[in-house]
Amino acid sequence: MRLPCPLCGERDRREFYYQGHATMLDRPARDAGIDAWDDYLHNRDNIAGEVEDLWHHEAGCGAWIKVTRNTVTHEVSGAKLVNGARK
Amino acid sequence: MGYSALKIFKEGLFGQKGWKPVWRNPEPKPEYDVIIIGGGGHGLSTAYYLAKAHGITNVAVLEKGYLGGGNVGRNTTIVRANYLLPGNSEFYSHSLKLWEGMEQDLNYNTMMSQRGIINLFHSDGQRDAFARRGNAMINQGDDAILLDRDGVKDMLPMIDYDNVRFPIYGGLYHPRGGTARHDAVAWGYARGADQRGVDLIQNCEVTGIDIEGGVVRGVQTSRGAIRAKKVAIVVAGRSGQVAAMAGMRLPIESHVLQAFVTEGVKPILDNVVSFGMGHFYISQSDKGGLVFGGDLDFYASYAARGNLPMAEHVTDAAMTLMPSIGKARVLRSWGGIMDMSSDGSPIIDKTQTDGLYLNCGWCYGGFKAVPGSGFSYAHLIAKDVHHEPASKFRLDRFRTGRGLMDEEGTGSQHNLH
Amino acid sequence: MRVAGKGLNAHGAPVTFTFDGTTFEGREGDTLAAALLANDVRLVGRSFKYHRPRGILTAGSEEPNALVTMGTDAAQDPNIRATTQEIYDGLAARSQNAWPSLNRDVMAVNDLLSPFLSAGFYYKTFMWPKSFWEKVYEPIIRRAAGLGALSGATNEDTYEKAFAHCDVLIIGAGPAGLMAALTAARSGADVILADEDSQMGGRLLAETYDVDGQAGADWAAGIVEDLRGMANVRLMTRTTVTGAYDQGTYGALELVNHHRTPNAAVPRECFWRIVAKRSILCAGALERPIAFPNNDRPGIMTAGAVRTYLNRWGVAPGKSVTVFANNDDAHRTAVDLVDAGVTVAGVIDSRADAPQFGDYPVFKSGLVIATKGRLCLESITVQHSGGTRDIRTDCLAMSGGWNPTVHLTCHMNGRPTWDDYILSFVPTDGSIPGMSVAGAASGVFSTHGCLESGIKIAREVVLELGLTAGDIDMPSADDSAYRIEPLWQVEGKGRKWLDFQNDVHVKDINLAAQENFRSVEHMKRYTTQGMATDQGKNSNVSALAVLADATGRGIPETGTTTFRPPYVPVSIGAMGAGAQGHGFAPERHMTSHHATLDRGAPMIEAGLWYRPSYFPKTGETTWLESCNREVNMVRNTVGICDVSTLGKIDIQGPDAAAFLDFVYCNTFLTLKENRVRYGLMLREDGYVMDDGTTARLGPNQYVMTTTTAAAGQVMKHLDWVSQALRPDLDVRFGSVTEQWAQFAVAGPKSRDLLNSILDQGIDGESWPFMACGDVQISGVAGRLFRISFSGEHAYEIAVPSRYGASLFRQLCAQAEAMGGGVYGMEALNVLRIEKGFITHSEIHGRVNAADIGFGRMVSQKKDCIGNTASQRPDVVGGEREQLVGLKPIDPKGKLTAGAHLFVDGADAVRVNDQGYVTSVCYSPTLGHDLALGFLLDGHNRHGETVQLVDHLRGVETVCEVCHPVFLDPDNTRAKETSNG
Amino acid sequence: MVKLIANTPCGDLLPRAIGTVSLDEVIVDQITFVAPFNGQQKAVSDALKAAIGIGFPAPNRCIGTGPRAMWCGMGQALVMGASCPDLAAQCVDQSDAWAIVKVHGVDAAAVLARLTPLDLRASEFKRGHTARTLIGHMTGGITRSGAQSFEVMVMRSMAATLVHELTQAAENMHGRETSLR
Repeated sequence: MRLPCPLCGERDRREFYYQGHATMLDRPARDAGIDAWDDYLHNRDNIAGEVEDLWHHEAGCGAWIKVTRNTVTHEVSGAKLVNGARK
Repeated sequence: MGYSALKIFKEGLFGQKGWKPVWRNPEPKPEYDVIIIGGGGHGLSTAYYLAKAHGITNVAVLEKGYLGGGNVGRNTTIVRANYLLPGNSEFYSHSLKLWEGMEQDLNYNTMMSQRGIINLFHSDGQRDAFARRGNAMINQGDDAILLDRDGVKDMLPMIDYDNVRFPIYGGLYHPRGGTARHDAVAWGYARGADQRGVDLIQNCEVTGIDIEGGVVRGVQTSRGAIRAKKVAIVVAGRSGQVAAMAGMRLPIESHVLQAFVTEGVKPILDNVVSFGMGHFYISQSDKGGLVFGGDLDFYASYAARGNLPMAEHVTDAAMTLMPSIGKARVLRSWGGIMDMSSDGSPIIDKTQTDGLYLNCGWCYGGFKAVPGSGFSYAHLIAKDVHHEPASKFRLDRFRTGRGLMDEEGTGSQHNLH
Repeated sequence: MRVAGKGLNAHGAPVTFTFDGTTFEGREGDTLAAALLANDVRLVGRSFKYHRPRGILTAGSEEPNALVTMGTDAAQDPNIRATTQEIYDGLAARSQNAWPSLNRDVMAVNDLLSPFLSAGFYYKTFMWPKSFWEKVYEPIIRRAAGLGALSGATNEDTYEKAFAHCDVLIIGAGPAGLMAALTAARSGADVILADEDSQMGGRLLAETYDVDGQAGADWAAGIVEDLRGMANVRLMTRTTVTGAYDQGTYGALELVNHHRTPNAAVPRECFWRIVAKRSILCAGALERPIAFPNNDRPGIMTAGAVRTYLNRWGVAPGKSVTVFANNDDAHRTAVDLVDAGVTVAGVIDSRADAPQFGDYPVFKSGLVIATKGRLCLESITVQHSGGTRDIRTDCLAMSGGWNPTVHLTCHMNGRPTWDDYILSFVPTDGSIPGMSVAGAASGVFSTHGCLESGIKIAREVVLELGLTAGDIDMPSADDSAYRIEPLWQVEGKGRKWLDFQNDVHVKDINLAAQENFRSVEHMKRYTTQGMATDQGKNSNVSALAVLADATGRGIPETGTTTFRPPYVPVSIGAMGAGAQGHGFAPERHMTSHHATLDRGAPMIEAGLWYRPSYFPKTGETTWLESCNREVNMVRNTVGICDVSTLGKIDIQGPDAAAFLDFVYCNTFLTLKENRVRYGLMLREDGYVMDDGTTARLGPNQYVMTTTTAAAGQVMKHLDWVSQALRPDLDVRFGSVTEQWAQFAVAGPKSRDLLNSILDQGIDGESWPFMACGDVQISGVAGRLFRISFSGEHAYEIAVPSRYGASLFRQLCAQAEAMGGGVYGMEALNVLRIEKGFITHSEIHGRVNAADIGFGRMVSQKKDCIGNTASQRPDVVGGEREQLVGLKPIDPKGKLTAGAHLFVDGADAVRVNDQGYVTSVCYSPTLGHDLALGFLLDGHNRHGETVQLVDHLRGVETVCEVCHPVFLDPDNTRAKETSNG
Repeated sequence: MVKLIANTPCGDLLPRAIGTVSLDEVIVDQITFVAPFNGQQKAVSDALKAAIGIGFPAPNRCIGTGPRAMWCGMGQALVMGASCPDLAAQCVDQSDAWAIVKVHGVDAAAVLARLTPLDLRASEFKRGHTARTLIGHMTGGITRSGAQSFEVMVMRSMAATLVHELTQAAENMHGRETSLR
């Protein structure tokens, strides 16, 4: 498996750490309530198909990236920096 | 039809003509008392215990593929009751007891082999953590023995004690743990359920769950609508999608776990061994293949296949721990879809919909739970009360934080358990 | 038997080898199978279940029967395919799965019992009495099962792994692969051409076809030479592509040194990870046997294999050969044999319109209905349009047709498509992204068709890569049609074998169907069909046809099982190359590593680091003696300890303090310059992630320390917070763990010691507890932190790593001169337990700040990671296990880590469980054991007694629950300010 | 009075020559980790150019022949072989943090291909290219310094492992080649 790091180009999966679904980017406000936090921390849509998920180019540039990937075929159709301002 | 050595002898003399189908191929009826979605190990054992323990036989198991085709058909067959935390301890303890009587109960040889499991540890800190676990096992009434380095050496001479990157300090030995013939477990429960009148319906995919006014009414399937008083979801890796049919979002992320088997070799390893520094575990099947596995591939996946980095990580661990198996050849690798829950422990619970039940979150440890899960789930479905040993597998624990069972101590990230 | 003048290696030098102790001579270039057949050795193995005598079936890696063991002791290598193993002088091979000998194998008694050992019989018996499975049945079954044996000795061979990258990977170097490689290479693409064989050419090496007017093998050699001369082509022989993975990654196994005398200096095998933009599968096809009664006797082989032995190695596998087939192709075997002067006793062709291509008898509408010969084929019984007759023959070449080698196309769950013309499965387009299929693997069987398809597919591929495909001349070659009629099984008395190794025969499949194991997966799992070392390469298609027949379905509806990686078995040694011994994980060495070893300290692993356990002094016989001395030394004089392994992260920027406030649950905005503060980091789920100190070195500069174990995790976490959650904060950070060598200087004389080495002395006023700042040591800029993990008046001094070893030696020497010395991890652990300081033994992932008594540290004046989740009432409140200290009521009482806690007098069972012990030490300072642990509602139970129970070690000790800080609760030692 | 003596990361483990490949430790006196603050990348680059003649490098590039600036991660570079001016950036001394080994020779790329998943083909990874990647199980950097030369850097504490792994890979290559003779 290879992932297209927006900074480093296509790299072997073994350079990356996987965190989970990109909903982790939508951190609720501190006072959003227990349900919102429960949903954020635990619940997932678990789509069989195209998803956006979060990877860290840990053994590479250190960027967190959002990868568009199919969970059934493992096809990767793109990746973006979570923080596009730095290079 | 009962199985016995005598029966085998007779059939051998008469050309095997007398063997009957192990299960029927029934057409779905319009309505059942209970529909079980999922014909894997847990679904089949649930059906069996509904019929056997509760006399509920107007039951259908709906399987989208073939019976036993999910994780029960693709795991590394390890059976154990070596849990640390209350909630898990009593459940797996009960499940192991069911394993111990399974073959006679089912009249089917599932080849449950209590060959013992050894979890190796590689530092003082790991030893202390395993000691805590071992004591918890004994507190529960199960068995555990703390082996020192020499104790491990006596049992596992093939390990490299002199040059391994992380030296062997000792191991936690669980003599009653072992392995079983995984397919046979599914078939044994299927046969037992079928004999008691349960309809096992293969190639029948559930496409919708009918709910009216907060009450479940039945399911839509690839073979038409079927009504039911109660519907029980037990679909492992597909839990997220089936629950979504009932409007639920689960604390589950589905991941791929690979497993491996080598060509057959003569007996070299008598126990199940797990390496504490690299997520690697191994046993030898009765056919001679070394069956081993390791960690998840770590990315969400429904592909039931993995990639090389984790495969290599696992073989790397094999080579540092027991380089004497370097010349065994990996014959086949495969993957299963693991319903990773947010604390690494399972869910057996009712849902917000009356008559709809949920059983999921077994992560990569569902096989050993097959009898216990079916037993407790059947109890919940039949009586609408939790079976005591599974009473902590509640869905709301994630929301409240009360009663989390995070055995690995890795927190709410699904793939780290 | 050799045929004079035949074979590509007709002039090969003689090679001497042994099989089962008998010395034979072969020729350079022979496989072991070829050399054995040349010496008329027919019986080479025993089957798995019934121990039936078996001979060589094929001429490739798909061989199910001719598996041998080579080498002895650590070099012992089981299950080697004789059909691919090249011979070399001194090669010694042994048969396996037979005892006492291959000729007389006592386990062959299984074959006599076979009426009772039908498919899945073991599921129906061996259940009584209950205890007999583990004690009696299973050990017998295990001993009988298995093929070859591992020696049990630690591996001594070298294996390696490597990566390769290319534009086009071509898998298989037969006619299609060679043309594809040439086409792609001439277009300028980077090409890797990988082939399993020692020689490229594929079937061209085994056939008598001409290509472009030359012998096929010669033509192939010419193309290979052309390719070898091109800088953009990499030729990989003896390399089998074993798996197709995501995004164009392929696994491949290269047998680097199997064909020569073993030599530890040369890798035995290499496992390749090949990354290719495109691949072309040109893996050819595999011939399938026919299921007729007793079709497994030694001497019965596939027709293509007979041709291979004849044409490539000049070996006739029999003196009087018969052929049994349902297709035209197998007739080539008869033609080639006749041309070579070998007797062909007849071609039995199941078709009524069987052709006649040469001077040999043809039996139309012919079937082989019986065979004879115990250890080698002697005769067959043929039923044909003219009646029934026996034919004496010692070699039967059978062909049920050819199956395209679709396996790799199935590795991503692709299902092959049934093709009625060739009566087999062909790859389904798009099964592997980026992979195209050419030649016989795509169902094109003529040489012309293969060559043409290689060019055509490669042209398409290079165009997709944006390259210009050059003109390639299409060589002239045979283009005969492939004609075949279905023939899956032959009725008759006797077992019709499908899976030769696993002893699965037609009746087993029928029994599975009868018992309603009708799904192809059920059939496979019930009968073990296709689960042997060839993974069904020889038998799956036929078995499917039999199942289809038994269940009244067509073959396509019956479906297929899934081919999964690896295509050929890959040794654990190759896939795990480099990991043996210490290669599994990098080793991290502190700058004091050598000095520490010089002092005789045993090293222990701390994550990837090596740290000293203790420093034994002359006369000390146990670790505890050394540890106690080191603890006393720190408490009374001064001790030195290398603490460089702690993670150190330099954090800078206008928003650095705000960033710290967001990742730590306590407040850092108020931390003054040149001061250090303890920080507690939570996970977002509210539980403790890590702890450490953070020093403010300048207005906007901080250095955070992490625990050794969590350094990597924390760095990743900071990246996450900075990039994903708080990009608004202007902050940057970088690891300085490796830049600084850092040493604890701890004990009442620590300041004195420092003042003996610092260029400018320090005093208690300017360097109070939790101060930090720059210092100079012989002109070198260092840093000093007045922090304490021992509870003593203590510092940590840091210098750039290049000076670490030097400073360590001088600190140690200085400390020793003052009556102190160096201490290791054991003493460090005692010192911190005495003070109730926590480590990851306590913050094990399931505790929150309140559990460890730091509940009030979670500032509610700000948001931080984990803040909200940590405040859930059920997390904070409720009955939770809380950190306590434990000391034995009887000072001699023993405490053990991992023990559980119970109310005194209660049964030590789960329902009474009140907590557990995390850390234990013997305290030389207090003179008894101490423990930290977690106890239900522990904060409110100081002074109570509890029973500590460790079933595993047989320990039961009554303890007093106390505050976790056992020593100097007011921290007066650490805060010492006097200058004395 | 104490006297501090400096050691290099690889110490007496290097140099080594195995087959066609030589392994030599690269000593860089001064290495500064530079990470421009928000919006300061251009200003930092300009200031660097003014001070030492080279700007902030683009991702995966290493610029300069005397003093060098080597990209080493998102928004991060190492200024090597020169003192770093005051910059609107985090500047951290990492002079002692890295073990750097030059791998040189006909088989240099083949040796590294045994350790790194990085595509080292000359067409893809040219002189002046640098990459953060894996070397064996270690995180590190690889920079092409010539047609047959690479600089490999890992954390200082892993120097012994780096030398061991490079040596083993080179010995494997050498073993293959000598066995062909």
